[in-house]
Amino acid sequence: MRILALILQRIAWLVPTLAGLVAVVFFISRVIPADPVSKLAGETASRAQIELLRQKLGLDRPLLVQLADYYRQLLSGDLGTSLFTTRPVWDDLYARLPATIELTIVAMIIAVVIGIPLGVVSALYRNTIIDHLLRIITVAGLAVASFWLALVLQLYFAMDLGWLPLQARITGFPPPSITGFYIVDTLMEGNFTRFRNVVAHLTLPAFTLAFPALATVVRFTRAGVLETLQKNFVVYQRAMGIPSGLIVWKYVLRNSLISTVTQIGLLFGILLAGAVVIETVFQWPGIGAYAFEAILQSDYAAVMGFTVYAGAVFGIVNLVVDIGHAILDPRGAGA
Amino acid sequence: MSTAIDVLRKLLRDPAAAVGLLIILLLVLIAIFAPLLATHPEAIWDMNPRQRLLPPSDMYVFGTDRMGADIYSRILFGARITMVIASVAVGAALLIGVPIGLISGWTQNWLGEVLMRVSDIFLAVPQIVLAIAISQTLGPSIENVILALSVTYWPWFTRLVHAEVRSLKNETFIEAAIALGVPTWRIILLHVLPNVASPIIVRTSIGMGFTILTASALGFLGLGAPPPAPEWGRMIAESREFLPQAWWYALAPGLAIFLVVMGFNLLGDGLRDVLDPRIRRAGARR
Amino acid sequence: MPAPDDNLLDVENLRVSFGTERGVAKVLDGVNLTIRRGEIMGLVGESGCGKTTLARAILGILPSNAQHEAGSIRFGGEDLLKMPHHRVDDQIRGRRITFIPQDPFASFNPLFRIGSQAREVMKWKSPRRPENAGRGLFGFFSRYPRARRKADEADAVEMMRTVQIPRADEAFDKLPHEFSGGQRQRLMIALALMPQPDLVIADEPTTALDVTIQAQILKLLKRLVKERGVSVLFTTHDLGTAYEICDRITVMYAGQEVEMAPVGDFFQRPSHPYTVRLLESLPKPGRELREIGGEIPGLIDPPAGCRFHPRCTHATDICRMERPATTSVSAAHALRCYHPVGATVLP
Amino acid sequence: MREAPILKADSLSRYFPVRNAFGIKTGAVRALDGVSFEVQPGETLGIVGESGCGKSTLGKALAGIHALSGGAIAFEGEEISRLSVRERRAAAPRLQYCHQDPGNSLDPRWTIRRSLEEPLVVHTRLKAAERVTRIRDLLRQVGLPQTHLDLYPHELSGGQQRRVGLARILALHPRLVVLDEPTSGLDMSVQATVLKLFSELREAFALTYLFISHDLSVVRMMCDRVAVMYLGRIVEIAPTEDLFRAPQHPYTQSLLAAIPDIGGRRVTDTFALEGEPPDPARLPSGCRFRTRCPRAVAVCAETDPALRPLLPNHAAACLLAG
Repeated sequence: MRILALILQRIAWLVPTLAGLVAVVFFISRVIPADPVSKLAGETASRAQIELLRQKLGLDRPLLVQLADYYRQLLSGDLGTSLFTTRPVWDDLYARLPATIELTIVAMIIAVVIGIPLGVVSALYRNTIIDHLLRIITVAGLAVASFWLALVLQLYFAMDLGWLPLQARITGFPPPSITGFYIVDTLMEGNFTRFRNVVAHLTLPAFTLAFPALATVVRFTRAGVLETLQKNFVVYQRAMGIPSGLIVWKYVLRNSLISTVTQIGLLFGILLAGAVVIETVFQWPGIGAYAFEAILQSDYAAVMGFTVYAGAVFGIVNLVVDIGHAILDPRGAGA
Repeated sequence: MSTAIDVLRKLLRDPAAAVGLLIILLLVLIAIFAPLLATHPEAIWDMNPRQRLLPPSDMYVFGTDRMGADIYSRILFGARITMVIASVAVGAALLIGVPIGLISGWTQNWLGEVLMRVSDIFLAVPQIVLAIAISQTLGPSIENVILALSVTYWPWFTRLVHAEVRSLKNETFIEAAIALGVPTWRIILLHVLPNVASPIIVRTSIGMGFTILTASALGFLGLGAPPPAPEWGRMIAESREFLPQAWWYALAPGLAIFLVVMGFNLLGDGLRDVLDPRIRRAGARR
Repeated sequence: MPAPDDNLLDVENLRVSFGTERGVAKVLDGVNLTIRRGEIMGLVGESGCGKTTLARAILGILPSNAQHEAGSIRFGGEDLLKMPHHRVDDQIRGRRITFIPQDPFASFNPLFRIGSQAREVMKWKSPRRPENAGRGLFGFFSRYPRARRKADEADAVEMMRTVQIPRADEAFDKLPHEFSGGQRQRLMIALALMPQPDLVIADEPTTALDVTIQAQILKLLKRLVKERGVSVLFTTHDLGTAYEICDRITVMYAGQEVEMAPVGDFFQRPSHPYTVRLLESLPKPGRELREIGGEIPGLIDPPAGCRFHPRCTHATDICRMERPATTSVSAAHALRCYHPVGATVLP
Repeated sequence: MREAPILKADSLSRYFPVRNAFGIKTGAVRALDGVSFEVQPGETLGIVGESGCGKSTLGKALAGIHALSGGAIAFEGEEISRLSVRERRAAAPRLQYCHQDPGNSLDPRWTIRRSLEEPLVVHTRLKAAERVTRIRDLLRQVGLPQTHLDLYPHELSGGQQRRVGLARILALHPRLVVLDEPTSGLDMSVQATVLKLFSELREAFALTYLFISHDLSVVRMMCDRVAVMYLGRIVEIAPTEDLFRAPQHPYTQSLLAAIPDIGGRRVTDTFALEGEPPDPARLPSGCRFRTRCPRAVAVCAETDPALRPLLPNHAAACLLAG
């Protein structure tokens, strides 16, 4: 009941937020540039060609009408046609979605599975060597440019040592498309050679992508655990002689995770942002690389489609986070 | 009350924060005196095909790039671009974000609600996605990068200030000022603003680092300053086709970004420890 | 092994200090305290007097910046400070010495149901638990045999009925915030009594409650511990509460115990100047309020000798140099003062 | 002959809506529900009750920190509850509100001098030199040395901060001061000091106090009249001596019976009140106290008793009293 109300509330906010997002990008792109059409048409286009294109794109009409048109288009599930691939943007995004999701989820798992225990350890051993070491690592994780880290790792592990493949998702033919996630598909197919190949290809991009998120998880978990350790219920359980390992890893951790979980939305933002550049570096055929291509080609519809799509994904992730939060914290939002 | 000197003294006691401060000071000095410090100041714009892709040497400390320019000198000049982009973008974000946050945090009516919803729209996608969309439609230039970054960063300040003001409003001393009949503008400007200054300062420092990272990513994607400009992100992008042979090409700009961002993050962390009002207020009560 | 005398707990010359940013705070300065079997000992003092630190020292849960400098805490004849940690963890804390916290609102973990928090206590501390049961890795993977769990749970429900929790059998499935403050403190009392301890340490258990609820809780606690013959160390800053529930009272000031007397004697013949002034500062109709004057000293650089001397009208040079030894006003009434008020001191 | 009251509260109420998970209003918590009383110039009126009874909401509503849902407040004959924020400010100098710990009412980033000057800058046309003279006088009256003027709050002890906070409230020479739980959380010896200071200031500044507290022994010591609140209502109001000698409402009787009486019979032996206050969002029908009342009869569930005079100056809201 409470969770249902929460979902409805979030969805009710998601729609106007997305509409606002579209409007923002729309106006910035149509109002600020001197003449988007001549840019689109290219430098060699004649005046008549430009006018023709303008009419064809409907750009000669009032801005609000254009915006309303765009909304109508979006509502019917049409993100426009990519100028570059000449296919509907939606189809392009849909085809590339599994690659990005696979990469992002693996990165997220790495960040959470390694980050949370490290954060707890860092808090428990506050101001010791371990804590200082982890602090250096997390500060570095948040300071390093992910595309540069990607290049350095490629240079060392792929080019120099030759341990891992340089780029792409797989060598040779992809597995039969069942879910679109290669890890799952190769396992379902039972082809372990191909599975190992897929995992090897995933390793570098996933770790690169996970690194800043990992740093964030460690920091939030550390802060959360430190705060929870001060709480009276910890004093109480200690006073009642409950084993301290249990107090920390069962009771304290759950309380600190509540604040960490609310940050997972933020993490996802970090990952999605990272995906744009990291997919480019690793030639990963996901939507991040697609967005980059679109930028290079001045593919307006594709960039716009990617933005709307990113907003929607981000909104859904935050919805999932809220539900997770509601499950972890049974008291409800008001308490 | 901690004066600026007091804060500085406490910062220097924390080795990590001191390192951060030192890095930032160096960066500022480098940005100002780039022409004097560069070994080949003239060579950053010109093409010298004969000196293309030379490894580091006494002459070219960090090697040369595909145009034959001295990477070391380009890094120094790149510091200028980085500093200008980050400080103007964050400064503009401050000017937009803080007043909106103050108003929306204080007034709990429809105006505050609308302002928060607008800032939510900007937070609905990761900053870089929106910045990509904006700078792509505007075309690559330093001005457009600054515009894209400030337009996408101000909501972070708004959200921070909004939350701080909301909690400050429940503080006894603010309630007391209301009960005392102090005019609202006086309360906001003289009581609220100084008391939210600390988190704003911390956020500014961390925001500088974050903005530099985003700006360099835009540069890497080809959306930053146009080609001859020695923008660090773009330098890394250029290096890709010459890897692994010209390994030095990407090394220096990457390290430069890393050091500068780390400087701001360390300083921000240190400032948080020194300025955090919660710690201070708890201390004041004893 | 049983104690030779009827003292269950014997704290002797306990010195504890805390390392802080500004220096070392001498929080307990040679404190003595005895608790007999079956009695309620009140530990009275103002904030910062060290009563909570003393309570936590007995429980062995001082914060990491605390340092034991001297003294002993003998419980049932054995010094807890010298006992191996695992034995204190397993057999003493939460088992023979249990705890009722000050703030029932914050002392339950808000995310876990009452049942799982109660089960945790019983799994480790119920009297049915064999002494040599292991604790597994970090306390995880430790067996809780089904038969024992069922029996423990039945006991727990029974105990919740005893403390008058409405619909006790449903309480297990509820979250802490579904109970009022008074009910939560009843639950805390139930949890503290379930392991069948010898000593309960109640740290200001009624301070956070309203007067009518406080009266109910004090009544309940007193009845239950007297029925079961459990000893209680009851810390409070409120003399009225101490009068209600305690058999004997020890007064602390700035980390030193200053006077100890049976409750009747304590209120009729207070002898330490601090105790006297404290009683005079209680609002009472028809009497002018008398302040003590001055402020409680800091513990980083406390006054030498008797720490009350800067505020004491009777203070002389000796008070400023050396802390008085324990003397007796009567057989049961002990005092640490060179200049007791209105009483002749027995040697 | 009674003077005109300095403060007249007429059926004050403040409701908080209760919403379900979908944000739909399902009821209301009546934090204040038709509270009326008068305060005579120069007297101290005590408001007592347990947590959740609405006494704090009442104090903040009088101070203009919280808005009212209904009712009227007349201060010195002037209606102030419906004034705009700006107009309300004109009354502020004469009606002041004192937080639980007035020391916390100081901006941590302002010097004592600046904090004390603020009310004078806002409400008076005094020149800088005159303001300084006034501030120095104030400091003397609350017993603090002049050297403290340029310190920050955290450089003072808790007791000194409290005195500065009081000086700030008194800077405008108010006529009525609302004291909200001024002794809550204090140690006994500190409490004695604080109460003494309040008494001295009352004489020195000819103040009228509205003294909100949960501590009946303190109220007995400080107040001329006492109003007892339960779940948003005043259930009994009477001169202090009458109330403590012959309480009429069963709730007041229980409240008095719960106070430990050192040297007397032990409350743990005598106390009879069972149960806890009901959920304020789901009040019982009729009398709000009937679910706990030892004397409740059938009619108590039907009729909601109004506050009615039983003796001269003594009123209680109980059908069975008198």
